[in-house]
Amino acid sequence: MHRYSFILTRPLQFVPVVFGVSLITFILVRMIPGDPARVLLGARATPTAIANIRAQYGLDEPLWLQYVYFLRNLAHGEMGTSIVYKIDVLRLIATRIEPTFALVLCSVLLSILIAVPLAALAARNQGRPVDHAIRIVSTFGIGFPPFWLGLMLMMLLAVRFPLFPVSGYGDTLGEKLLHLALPSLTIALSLSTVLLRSLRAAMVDWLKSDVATAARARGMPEHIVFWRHVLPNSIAPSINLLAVNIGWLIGGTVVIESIFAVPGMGQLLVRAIFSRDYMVVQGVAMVFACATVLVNFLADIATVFVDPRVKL
Amino acid sequence: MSAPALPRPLNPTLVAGLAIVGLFALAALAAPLIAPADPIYQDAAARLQAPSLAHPFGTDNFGRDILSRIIYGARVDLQMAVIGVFFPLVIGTVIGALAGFFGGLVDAVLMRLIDIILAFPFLVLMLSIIAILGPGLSSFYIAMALVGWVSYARLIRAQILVLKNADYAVAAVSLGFSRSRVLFRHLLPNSVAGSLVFCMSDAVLVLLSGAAISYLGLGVQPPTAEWGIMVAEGQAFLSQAWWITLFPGLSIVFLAFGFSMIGDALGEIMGVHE
Amino acid sequence: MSTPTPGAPLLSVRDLTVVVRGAQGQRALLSRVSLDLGKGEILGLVGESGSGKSLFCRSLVQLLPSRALAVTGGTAVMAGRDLLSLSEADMGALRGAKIGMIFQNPSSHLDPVMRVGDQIAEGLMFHRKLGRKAAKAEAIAIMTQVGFTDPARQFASYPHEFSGGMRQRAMIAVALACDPDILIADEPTTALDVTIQAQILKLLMDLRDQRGLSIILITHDLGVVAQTCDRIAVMRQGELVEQGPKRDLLARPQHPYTQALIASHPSMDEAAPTEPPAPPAPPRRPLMEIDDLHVRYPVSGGLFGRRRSFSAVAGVSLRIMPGETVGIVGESGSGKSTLARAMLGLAPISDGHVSFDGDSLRLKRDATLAKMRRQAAMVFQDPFNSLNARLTIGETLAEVLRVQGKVARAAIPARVEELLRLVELDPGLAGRRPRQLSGGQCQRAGIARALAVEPRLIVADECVAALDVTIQAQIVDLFRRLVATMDLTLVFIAHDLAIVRHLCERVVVMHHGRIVEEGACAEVFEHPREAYTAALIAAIPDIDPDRPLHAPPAGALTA
Amino acid sequence: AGVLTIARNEDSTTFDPIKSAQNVDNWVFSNVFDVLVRVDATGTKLVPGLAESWTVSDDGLTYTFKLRDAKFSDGAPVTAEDAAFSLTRIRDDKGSLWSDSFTIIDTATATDPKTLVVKLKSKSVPFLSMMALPNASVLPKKLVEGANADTFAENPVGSGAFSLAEWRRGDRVILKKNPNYWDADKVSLDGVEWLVIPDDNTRMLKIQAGEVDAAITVPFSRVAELKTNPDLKVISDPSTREDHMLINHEHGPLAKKEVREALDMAIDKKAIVDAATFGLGEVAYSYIPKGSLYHYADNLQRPYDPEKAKKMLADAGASDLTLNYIVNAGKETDEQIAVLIQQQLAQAGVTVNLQKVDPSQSWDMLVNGDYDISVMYWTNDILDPDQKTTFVLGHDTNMNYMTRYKNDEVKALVEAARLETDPTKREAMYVTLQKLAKGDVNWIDLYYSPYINVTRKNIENFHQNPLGRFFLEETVKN
Ligand SMILES: Nc1ncnc2c1ncn2[C@@H]1O[C@H](COP(=O)(O)OP(=O)(O)OP(=O)(O)O)[C@@H](O)[C@H]1O
Ligand SMILES: Nc1ncnc2c1ncn2[C@@H]1O[C@H](COP(=O)(O)OP(=O)(O)OP(=O)(O)O)[C@@H](O)[C@H]1O
Ligand SMILES: [Mg+2]
Ligand SMILES: [Mg+2]
Repeated sequence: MHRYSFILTRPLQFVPVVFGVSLITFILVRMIPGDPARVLLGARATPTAIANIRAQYGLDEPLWLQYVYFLRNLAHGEMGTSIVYKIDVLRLIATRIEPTFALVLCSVLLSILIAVPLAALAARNQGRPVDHAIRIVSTFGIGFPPFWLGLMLMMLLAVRFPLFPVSGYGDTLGEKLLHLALPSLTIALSLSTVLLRSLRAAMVDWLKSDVATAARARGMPEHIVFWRHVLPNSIAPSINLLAVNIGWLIGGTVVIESIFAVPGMGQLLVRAIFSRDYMVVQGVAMVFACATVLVNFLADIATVFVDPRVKL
Repeated sequence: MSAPALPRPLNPTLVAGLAIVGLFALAALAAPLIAPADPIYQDAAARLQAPSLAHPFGTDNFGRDILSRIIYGARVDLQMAVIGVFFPLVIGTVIGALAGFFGGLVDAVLMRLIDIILAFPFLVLMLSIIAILGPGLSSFYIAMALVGWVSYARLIRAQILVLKNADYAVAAVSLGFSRSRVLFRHLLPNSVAGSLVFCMSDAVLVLLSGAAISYLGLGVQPPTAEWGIMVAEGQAFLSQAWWITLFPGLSIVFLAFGFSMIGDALGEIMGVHE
Repeated sequence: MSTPTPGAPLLSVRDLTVVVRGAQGQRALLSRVSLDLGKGEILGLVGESGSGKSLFCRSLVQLLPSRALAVTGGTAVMAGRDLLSLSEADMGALRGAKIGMIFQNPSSHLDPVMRVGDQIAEGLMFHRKLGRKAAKAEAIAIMTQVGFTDPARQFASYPHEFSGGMRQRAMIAVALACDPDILIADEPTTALDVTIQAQILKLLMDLRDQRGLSIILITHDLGVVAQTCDRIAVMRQGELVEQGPKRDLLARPQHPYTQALIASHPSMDEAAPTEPPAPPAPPRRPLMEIDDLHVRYPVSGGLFGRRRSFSAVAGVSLRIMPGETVGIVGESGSGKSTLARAMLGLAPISDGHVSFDGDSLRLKRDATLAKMRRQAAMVFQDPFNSLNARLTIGETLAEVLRVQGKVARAAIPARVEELLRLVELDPGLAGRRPRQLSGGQCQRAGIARALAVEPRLIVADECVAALDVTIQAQIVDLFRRLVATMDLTLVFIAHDLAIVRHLCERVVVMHHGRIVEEGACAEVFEHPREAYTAALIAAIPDIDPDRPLHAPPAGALTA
Repeated sequence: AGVLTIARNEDSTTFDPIKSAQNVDNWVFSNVFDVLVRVDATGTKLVPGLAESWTVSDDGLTYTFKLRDAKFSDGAPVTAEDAAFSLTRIRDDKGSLWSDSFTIIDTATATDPKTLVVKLKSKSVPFLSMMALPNASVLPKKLVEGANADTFAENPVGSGAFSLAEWRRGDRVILKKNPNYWDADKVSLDGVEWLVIPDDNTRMLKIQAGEVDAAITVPFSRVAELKTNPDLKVISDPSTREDHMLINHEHGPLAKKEVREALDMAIDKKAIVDAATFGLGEVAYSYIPKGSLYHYADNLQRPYDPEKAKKMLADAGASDLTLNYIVNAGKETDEQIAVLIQQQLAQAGVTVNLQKVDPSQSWDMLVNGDYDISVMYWTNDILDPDQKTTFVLGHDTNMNYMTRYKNDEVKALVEAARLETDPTKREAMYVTLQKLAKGDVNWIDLYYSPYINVTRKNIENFHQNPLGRFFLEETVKN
């Protein structure tokens, strides 16, 4: 059916996006003043040592030529070598990719678990104290700096009441989940408020809608009206919102990663930017870009399945 | 039958939101008058003092008065919220409107650009720009503007795409109105409601981005008092001196609360959720 | 099911009162409405827009549209129980099972993300405790009954895949699923063209005959009432002003409002304007010349986006002389509005030529458009959406005057007032925005805006549909006057053939994007050459109850 | 017995010793690899490492090392061949960050499996100290040679007390006891895990929660609080860290010695010690830190006197001095000090504009001379003062550590001190250097600070020498 034909054609749009991201990253990071060689050598750097390193990593070539090399490497499935870690960038990223994506995934699931029931509760009690309470709490949730929230959770749930480990990442699936609990909760507390507000607004509208009235008119009790008609209709707009937020999250977990010492890509990226490890910045940026594009693509697919009217 | 226009009762959410934001704005304006102390004066004798009559919100590790720093911080943070939203709003609106209205190649190019920026890790851009231009408010604004416009452009473009085929737009064309008149007088005013609501929550996001940047050490120049940096720096003293982080943290939360309420109210008034 | 004793009504409403609580206290929207509904009876509820017809029906099932509204008095007794005082749970058991409801606008009442069949089966599973399979079988049976041609397939369709007529039928199927005793049908045909309207009305009558269903039918079309109802109740400003058997009421209306209503109803039988057609003027250059016009819209293609297109207008040729009045009729979707827009350069022309006053839109596009914008104006079909919701009516008109520059700046306010008077609008409304006006008022504002251009040509698309018959008549008079005194050329598009017949000299009949018949009005309506035209004419419900309705075959629904 | 878990703020970057110049790496290298000559726990003496003994020829050009019987973790013996290879490699390898420092080596040859002879191109007294650099560790030639260097960095084999079991990048480095270590009997721990926990608060909470045995780089602000915790031990070890204020001698009035002197007097170092180190540091008065070799304890200390400073500035015609202060972003203490100095200098009438920049960029600005003042720190890599002295006073290519300080007498003395073999004479030369530098105000010494680490109560012998080496082979977990 051609409703789904975009599943085949849309991935072609990845190409210009990923290319664009690579070009912008390339230019941007090289515009940052500061020299990777000097960062590497630290206080004892001498001009000859610096020149030596620059030559070794091809940093003394003209910029355009460096980009050509980069593209050529990319065509061979390589992304160059990290100046700081001295290993292949792709291998380096491979070691850090899982924690970040596990973190994002857990956070998103947790947000949904928090947001949907609360939004439902608020919408179904619109204007009553429960609704006001949920809205006020959720508005507060948006305003807390995540690093503060994270630290509070850590002090409460890891030190005062040692339910979860303070930080880090585990070996086994169970351990990993246990370690991700607090960071995910921190992210979820702010992400869910965004979701909650949009869901609640949509639900309130749909509860008042003709569709709900029609369902009531055929005798459906309120819980059926809600779960079978209002909820599915309210979800569609939130999917897009969620996708955009996941996009932000993918590139923005660094603060949480560094607070909870999650060995993910966000931390790698920030260190790479600070130490001008160009190839790593480049590589991580492209992985993030691909992930974001993929998430949006999945969101599109989800929207098409949730809302039969949508064509892409 | 035409019902007489009822005088609309003032929206209580809007009033409350405006009151909160207004309060902070007032504090910012009157900072030199109401702040009990110099926000950057360090008093070695008064380090890490708990809230007291002399220092209602306590002092930090330099002996600076936190209440005064919060009051002066309101200047910076309100400015951040306003400017951090204003430029993205304006740029995004114009770009989104042009893309939606003219369609074709203009639209295709701008949409790809939007895709790229959306896929671009925000942090790379933010940190790079701050690194290129040096930490400080103007780098922050530039970074916010470079990224932030995308959301607005998408919102506006989607609206314009729908509205440009609306009957009243076609009607305007049929009456010989110029393109710019159709776009700016008829289409745009009808498309901005969603953006205006969004910009209220965006203001909060801007403040939080600022705080995150401070956490990474690239916040405003010291010794400027700014809430995000106060929270970030106060972290070190969390267990000894909770007041260093709590009060600026609450300030962000309350301002965010005010903005959200205005946003909610605007949404209700302008009928965004229909 | 026990048959009620003859004479005892199935539903008996007494003194129903509904109020709205606002900032300045209570205002009654329904005051002491009393009426009865017998078994197997069709009761027509008519009245002006906003008179409380929908509200009345919704109160019966306790589904008031807003929390600000409340029933403050009265009873509605059905099988010994007062519907108005039932608990939510008891009411829930009754809704759908005993009282079925068809809502005014089916598109918005069907759940867009749920399959149509499931929406029908939902009630069956809940009220009759049927299993999934049994409910599906039953739903398909009902769908067959309401005229779906391929119910097994259509069961799995989503509402948006249906045409307006099919959605209306789906709504009916939902309402009838649990075999209720009473069906409340709120304007079930307003949005539809006459042929589909006829099919649906026929269906309702058949159901009444088969099931002994009692129906409350709300409409503002007296023709519909005359054709279908047994009894008529007339509402005005929240009160029931008159009720009685159909024939009595139509023949001897008592209340002045009812009398006015019946008097303004345009009838196909009335002769065209009495004055003889003007002697043929010396041949002049046609004002508008359309030659083999095609308008195609892209439709999303197959798996790899192969472009396909749909011809909304497919090869139309038409000449319109200065001073002429041309009517365009045809079923919904036949391309009337598209033709109108293409004529004025507002829809993309895929093929063919449009010339205005001798200049081709294809060859000299900019110049012709510039001329056209100053000499031609359009009244849009949708009165509400064609006005900018953020501008007041006065601002809208003033802007046109300013841009067109035909009136001195200082004279603009006076001219705005004059325009409003011309379309029978109170100039005091100039400060109102569209949302604060009724549909009819918006429509008149749209006409005023077209007149502001002082055009030589007006293309009026469905410009009186939302108006009360009385005001309809006034607008038609206005057009007639303008044509006669100002040499205006008029292209008048309408569903309502009677009005076209009254107003136009020439009529063009469209079908599937083509002109199927064309000629002098009297000629075409008296002696339609095409079967299609004949069907259109036959489908018009007449106010005379003794002229039975001709419904086209149900197969047309699948189109 | 047991595995010691240590929380630190950064991950290792590599396990190829010649390719890193960072403390995070060195501190782990010295657990895994071994060097010919070690620095003892006090940081003032060289003691035998893989080399049991050594002799220096009279002309000071030939060093002969006698290697002990030691094995790599894979069981292969450590030979003089390996040592010679490692020294040549750090000098010649393209990826070596240390070639500059080792070009002094002319040849390194194994005359027999246990004897290494190193010939220098010219005389250099600090050379032996250089042998103690973890970067000059002895690596197994067979495994490193040729194209194997990259794979070696992934699976390093050394002769240290521990060997690498697993490296979960970004998370932890897992070391296990090396049974083949020559002194393995003394090693009590079964293994060591170096965990990465970048956030200071988290690291402290982690040890408070008992999830790690030790946490290093404790923020000074947390010491008082941690000390009250009965489960923890706060350990303070002397370090060679010295924080100082760089002055760009080429910028306007700063070229005048009087102006620099005035600045020195306008800064209240005690206040800085109190604010930045919570009293844990000590006011600095010489570029050679307290506790280091040849530190001059009686060096001049200019009193804090903002009034006098103001007057001196006026006399020097610099009464409305405005200085551009480069602050390293991201380091909280740096920002705090900056704000404090800004306020202190204001009292002497000096306007200070703070310019916060990303640390990687500040290097460039300092090198290019785009600054007036800036606060930096230095920790010694080697025990000998020559390295730092050369960088700071020896007029090397770094413009005397970006200060652009010029004094030919000092320069000559730096050269001479490097060649002086008599320790007493050498000490006298370094005392003179310290006096001269102080007199010229080449920069402003601010404070010395200790290494502060914290362990759980059950950990014993967890300490660092002033050069930063952890003696984990002595650490005990009860
Ligand atoms: N939610 C509401 N709040 C206040 N007044 C309302 C509300 N809904 C309807 N009304 C008012 O109730 C009156 C009756 O409305 P109702 O919908 O019953 O009219 P109607 O006869 O069905 O008209 P139409 O023919 O246009 O459908 C109108 O005057 C309308 O303005
Ligand atoms: N923008 C468009 N894109 C695709 N199809 C369109 C578009 N506009 C109109 N159509 C299709 O063209 C056909 C003719 O539409 P048009 O509006 O001209 O009908 P109409 O005769 O005015 O009908 P009605 O009486 O309902 O107003 C319809 O099938 C419609 O779906
Ligand atoms: Mg109605
Ligand atoms: Mg139409």
